[in-house]
Amino acid sequence: MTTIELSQRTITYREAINEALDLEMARDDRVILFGEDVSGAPHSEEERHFDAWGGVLGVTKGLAGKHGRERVIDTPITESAFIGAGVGAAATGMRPVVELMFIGFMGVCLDQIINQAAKMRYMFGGKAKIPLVIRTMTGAGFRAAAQHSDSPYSTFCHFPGLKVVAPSNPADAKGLLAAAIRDDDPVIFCENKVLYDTPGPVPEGEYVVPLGEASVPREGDDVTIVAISRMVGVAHQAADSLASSGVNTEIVDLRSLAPLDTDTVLASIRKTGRLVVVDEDNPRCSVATDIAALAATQAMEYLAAPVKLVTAPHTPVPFSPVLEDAYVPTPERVVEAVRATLA
Amino acid sequence: MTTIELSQRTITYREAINEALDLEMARDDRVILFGEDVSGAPHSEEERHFDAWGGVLGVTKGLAGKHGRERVIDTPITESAFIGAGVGAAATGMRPVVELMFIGFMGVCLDQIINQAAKMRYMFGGKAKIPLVIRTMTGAGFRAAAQHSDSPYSTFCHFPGLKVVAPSNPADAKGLLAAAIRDDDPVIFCENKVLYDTPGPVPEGEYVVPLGEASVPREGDDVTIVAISRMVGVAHQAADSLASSGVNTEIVDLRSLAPLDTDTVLASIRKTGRLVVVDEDNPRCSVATDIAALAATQAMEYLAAPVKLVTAPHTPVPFSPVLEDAYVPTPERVVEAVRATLA
Amino acid sequence: MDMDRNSLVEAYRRMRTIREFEDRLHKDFAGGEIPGFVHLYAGEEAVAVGLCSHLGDGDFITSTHRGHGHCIAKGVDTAGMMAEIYGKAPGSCNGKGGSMHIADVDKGMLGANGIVGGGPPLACGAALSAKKRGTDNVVICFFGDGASNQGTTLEGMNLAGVWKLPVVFVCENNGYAETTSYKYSVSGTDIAARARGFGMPSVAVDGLDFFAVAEAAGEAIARARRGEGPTFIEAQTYRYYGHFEGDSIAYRDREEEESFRSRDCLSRFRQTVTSQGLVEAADLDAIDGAVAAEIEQAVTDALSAPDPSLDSLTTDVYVDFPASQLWMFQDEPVRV
Amino acid sequence: MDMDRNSLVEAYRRMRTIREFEDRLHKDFAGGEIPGFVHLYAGEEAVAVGLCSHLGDGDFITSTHRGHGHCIAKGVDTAGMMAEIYGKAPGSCNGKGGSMHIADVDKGMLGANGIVGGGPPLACGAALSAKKRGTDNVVICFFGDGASNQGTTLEGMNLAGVWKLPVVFVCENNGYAETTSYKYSVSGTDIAARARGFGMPSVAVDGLDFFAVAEAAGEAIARARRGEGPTFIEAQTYRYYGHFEGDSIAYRDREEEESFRSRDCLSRFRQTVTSQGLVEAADLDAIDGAVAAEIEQAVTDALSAPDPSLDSLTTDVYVDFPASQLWMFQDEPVRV
Ligand SMILES: Cc1ncc(C[n+]2csc(CCOP(=O)(O)OP(=O)(O)O)c2C)c(N)n1
Ligand SMILES: Cc1ncc(C[n+]2csc(CCOP(=O)(O)OP(=O)(O)O)c2C)c(N)n1
Ligand SMILES: [Mg+2]
Ligand SMILES: [Mg+2]
Repeated sequence: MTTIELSQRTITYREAINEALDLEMARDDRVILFGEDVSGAPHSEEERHFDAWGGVLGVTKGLAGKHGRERVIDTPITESAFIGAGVGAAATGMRPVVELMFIGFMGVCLDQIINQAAKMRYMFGGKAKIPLVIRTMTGAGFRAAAQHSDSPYSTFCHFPGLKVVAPSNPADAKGLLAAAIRDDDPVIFCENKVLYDTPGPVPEGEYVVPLGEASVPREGDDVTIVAISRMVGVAHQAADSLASSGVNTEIVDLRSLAPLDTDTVLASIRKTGRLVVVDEDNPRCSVATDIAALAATQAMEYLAAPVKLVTAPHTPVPFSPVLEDAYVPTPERVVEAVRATLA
Repeated sequence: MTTIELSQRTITYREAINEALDLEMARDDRVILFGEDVSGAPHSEEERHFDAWGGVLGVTKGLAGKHGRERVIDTPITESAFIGAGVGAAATGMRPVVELMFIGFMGVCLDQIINQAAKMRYMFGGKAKIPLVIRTMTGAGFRAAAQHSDSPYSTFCHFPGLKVVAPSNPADAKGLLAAAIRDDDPVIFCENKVLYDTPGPVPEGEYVVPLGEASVPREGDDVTIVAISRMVGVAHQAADSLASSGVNTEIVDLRSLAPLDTDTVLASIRKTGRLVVVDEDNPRCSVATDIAALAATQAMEYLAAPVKLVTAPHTPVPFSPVLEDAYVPTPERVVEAVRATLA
Repeated sequence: MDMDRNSLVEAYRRMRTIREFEDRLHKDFAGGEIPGFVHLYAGEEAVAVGLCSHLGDGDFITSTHRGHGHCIAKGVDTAGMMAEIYGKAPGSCNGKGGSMHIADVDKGMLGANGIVGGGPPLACGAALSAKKRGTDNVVICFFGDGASNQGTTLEGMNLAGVWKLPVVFVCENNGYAETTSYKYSVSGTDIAARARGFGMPSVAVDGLDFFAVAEAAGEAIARARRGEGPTFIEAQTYRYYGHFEGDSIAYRDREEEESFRSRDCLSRFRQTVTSQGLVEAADLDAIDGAVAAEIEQAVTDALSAPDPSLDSLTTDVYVDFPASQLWMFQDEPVRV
Repeated sequence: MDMDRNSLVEAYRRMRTIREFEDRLHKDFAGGEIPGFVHLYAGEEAVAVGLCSHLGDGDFITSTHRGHGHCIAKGVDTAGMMAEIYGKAPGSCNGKGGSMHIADVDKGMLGANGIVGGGPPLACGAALSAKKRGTDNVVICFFGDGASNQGTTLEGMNLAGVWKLPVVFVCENNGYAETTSYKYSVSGTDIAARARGFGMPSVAVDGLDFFAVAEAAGEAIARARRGEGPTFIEAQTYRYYGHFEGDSIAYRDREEEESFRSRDCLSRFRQTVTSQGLVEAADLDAIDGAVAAEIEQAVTDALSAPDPSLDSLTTDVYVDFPASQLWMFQDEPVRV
């Protein structure tokens, strides 16, 4: 019989994010939150309309009730203006958490992220800091088609000045979001929408997972699988099935995509000599090719087999469920890739 | 005594681009050109104001005179609207060539490129085509600071549906631009502004360099340098200096960044067993890491030494000339990297 | 209104088709049959049809995430649409686009669009194309009250003005963007006035009144065809269902919905044409029956239609691209 | 105008400093001394100073590529600015930003900006911050006639209206965006009217008349400080030099320039204050001399200042980041 410890109570990924926001807002009144419908019904003073949505998938629900509409602020559909407002507020003493509903909407506001938030500190000779968090949703599998399902976090990783994180489970979601909010640099916080309902043990109270540190949720010495966000779960499924045929898989969950925990990745590659990278983002100029490049430049002599990538194809995300399921990397594809490195 | 053949007359990179536009406009009246000040003084009917600029660095100068303001059209500063107009016009029977002045401005219009131009064909089940060319300037070295000097073509390579080219010399500039205009897919055409005054032999009349084919401007069997755009020149300088100590360098000029000519790259790696990639873009999630990933996944067994990358640092482009010169990869850094692969 | 009987019948048929299509989706979504985000147009039919009844296949429209009504109004085949919404091979986009991306370029329908404000720049381009190709075709650019705040929309209005493009901007002010009233999101709250700041004629009409919409549309379209540039129409309307299916609609009141439903565009149209003796009620009833059968058939066919082949995952990305690079850096998965 | 003598003297000193600074850059650029793109503000001084004379260090401004005038008006040190333009270590941004990115956050100057339309969203943010921090500080958002067409600018106006932010939007209509007259680029040609479409008070003033600008500014800023939201000011002005240094200015006529120069803001200011006996001509002359000496010194110092150290290439990217990843995938170059 198992007893659930209080410190290990189980909540969902969605709840973990909500909790981190709640705690950080309570801790620091410079933290404010804004985005489209993050509370809901901003036009109405009626109680029955209050907090009508809490974001399109309910992640920020309840925060306006706890912290007031003065700190949980709905916006018009005007991403350039309000994400830029996040930058301007961050540069002048606030610590805003703004929501870019889906990461695929980056194109309507990218300038404020890559040319303002990311470059200001450098262009100003270090005389500015931008403690801004941009929360956004990634991930295919929601039947939401090409513009609402892709995961181009690689674009953010490309631009110096940004940090990028992508938690794979509720505890990391809570801890990394707290770290992102406390960080003095702009952080893109990528929530995988397919994980929102996933439960997991999450420490209560303040909990911080440092940026830039990968985790190794499964140790093994035959092969290293480096995975991101929802693909960590896919890696576990693959590892389970490989275990039954005696293959010991080590899984590295990157967690932070920028900065990368190169030490953990390289140590694992040096240990296992075999590398498979699993990423649901498109393959060109991606975090997946970065990991392969890391191996090729810094661990080649340890590699016993060619590196294997398992990613989405170089296509937009299709709508049809059968196609979308074929788009996202599967445990079967990962198993095959691992087997190829062992051949 | 040398005679210059007519077919090999020498013109600059700028003139080569202008010539390609001129020829393609003459050839196909669906080709139209628009962007900010691509002709100049659009408010005036006075002859003395006509064609006042021809683009900020004079690349399109004269085209309005030849083809009329009906086809060379100035725009307000409104990149989302006019690049999106390029997409809409391309989807409905025209073949527009639009100018995004500097590639660093992608952030104010990216949605129309990545979510509309790039995805339309796929989302519509193949029932649309978008024969659009977006001309844009890349390249550091112009003392133009962080927002006007970076080269994030990798972002465009990342998104399925786009093609990306980056010519390194006048002949390729002419031939690739002609190919881009004739192509039925959206193409991002990256002009390196530091090369505009560079002269080179360019065939007269119609001249097409197919997309997706790298060139090998220098053959050698000791080491492969894969380079892009202005870095091809840097690679040549490095190769010259290496030659004096007996190292035979092969240079692969990618020319097309998407699609990549993987065959040519892999053949060269297999031949030399050593790979150095030179790219002035930032390193994370870049074409440079893609080439390293290509080697790690498909040519590892041929590599006699770890892959070496020589790129810009993970920083914005600094203004100060001394810093900017330290930012851009130099022949010295390339030589060092090559020597490391030979050590 | 100078519409003949045939046009009136056709307009009714299209409005009725939209209503039937959307009501059916509402029902079937609740039944768990339909994947993804589905945004219904029910309630707003008079806007799409009032505009599109003036158009031919050579004219274009751009649309939004709430695109079914625009598609039907522009003549896109409902069987293909239904199959698309179910993600099936015979869908308008072969199942690759889904509800948010239904398109039919040959019919002049440039796609529903998942990006708020995605359409106006495209509309400018199609209009530029119409002009450069020497036609008198026009483009209708549909967007919402929420979208009227998006930079791309505002830029599009300015560009259309500068280039004197044959575009009619139609803001479907259905009161809300998701949960947010335009009274909050639109600074100044007067959307039509905003367009005047871009130097174009601008008018607000009762979007529940087909005839009011069609009249404003007729003038704007004629102006565009004459080469006199863009016009803005704010059509005040309402969506009967939630923002998308599954929305609990906690941000507005039932009474508000009732007050709009009591002015339902279809009932009013029927009332007007029958009371004026323009069309017989029996003829409209016949249309109702035919449309119901058409949609029933579309659902039946969609349900039994085949899924897209797995090969189609990597087709239609480009016109021309090396197949091997669609699975770049990896082995193409083996399908079993 | 209710400005006291000290304020008038200070306003003159700042305008004069801008003029001297820009004229000097014009000369030295022609001499080939100055790297990069340099956009001069000469001619427009009354706008920046007319606005900023109402501000304290706790108030913010956002700027443009043509930012020198805004910087000086907001009190940024000219020696640091000059060194920055030369890319030297003691520059305001340690040589990393250059002319297009001069900033001084402590002085409330949020940076020149190389992106047309980059400033308005930032201005909304600084204003939100001022509000949330419980201050009565305001933000002045400067931008050009060309920028008035950019989506980000238009979005910023709407957001400021919705959130009732203490922002004053100042469109410096100097007639041109590069080669393009606002008569072409601004549909409807009335920029101030456009702002009214966002529900905010909007006024056009003679931007060559310091007193007209300062008066409109005073009202707008007071309104913002009272928490009544944004105001729009279109200041009609002119740039004396080309779009950037090196521009042959083939798109406008010498006579047009002369007609603006004949109404020069500095001469008019001098004329007004001396004729009304508010300040003595001799005092203004003394300022002219002092300013000339200050700029001369700034140039001398900039020329002899050290370059930034090569190590600074990779500092200031982040507050906190692993140093090794600033040369990711490669060896850090050996400097000799
Ligand atoms: C750029 C962008 N931002 C946000 C969204 C999310 N979103 C989808 S529809 C919608 C509301 C649109 O409101 P409106 O324009 O009034 O159209 P309606 O839904 O009322 O028809 C929002 C915010 C989006 N799809 N694209
Ligand atoms: C997004 C973007 N587009 C284009 C440019 C190139 N550009 C720099 S300044 C300028 C003209 C700006 O005109 P205006 O806003 O009137 O300001 P002015 O130069 O007259 O002060 C242009 C087109 C840019 N820097 N950023
Ligand atoms: Mg709406
Ligand atoms: Mg101007």
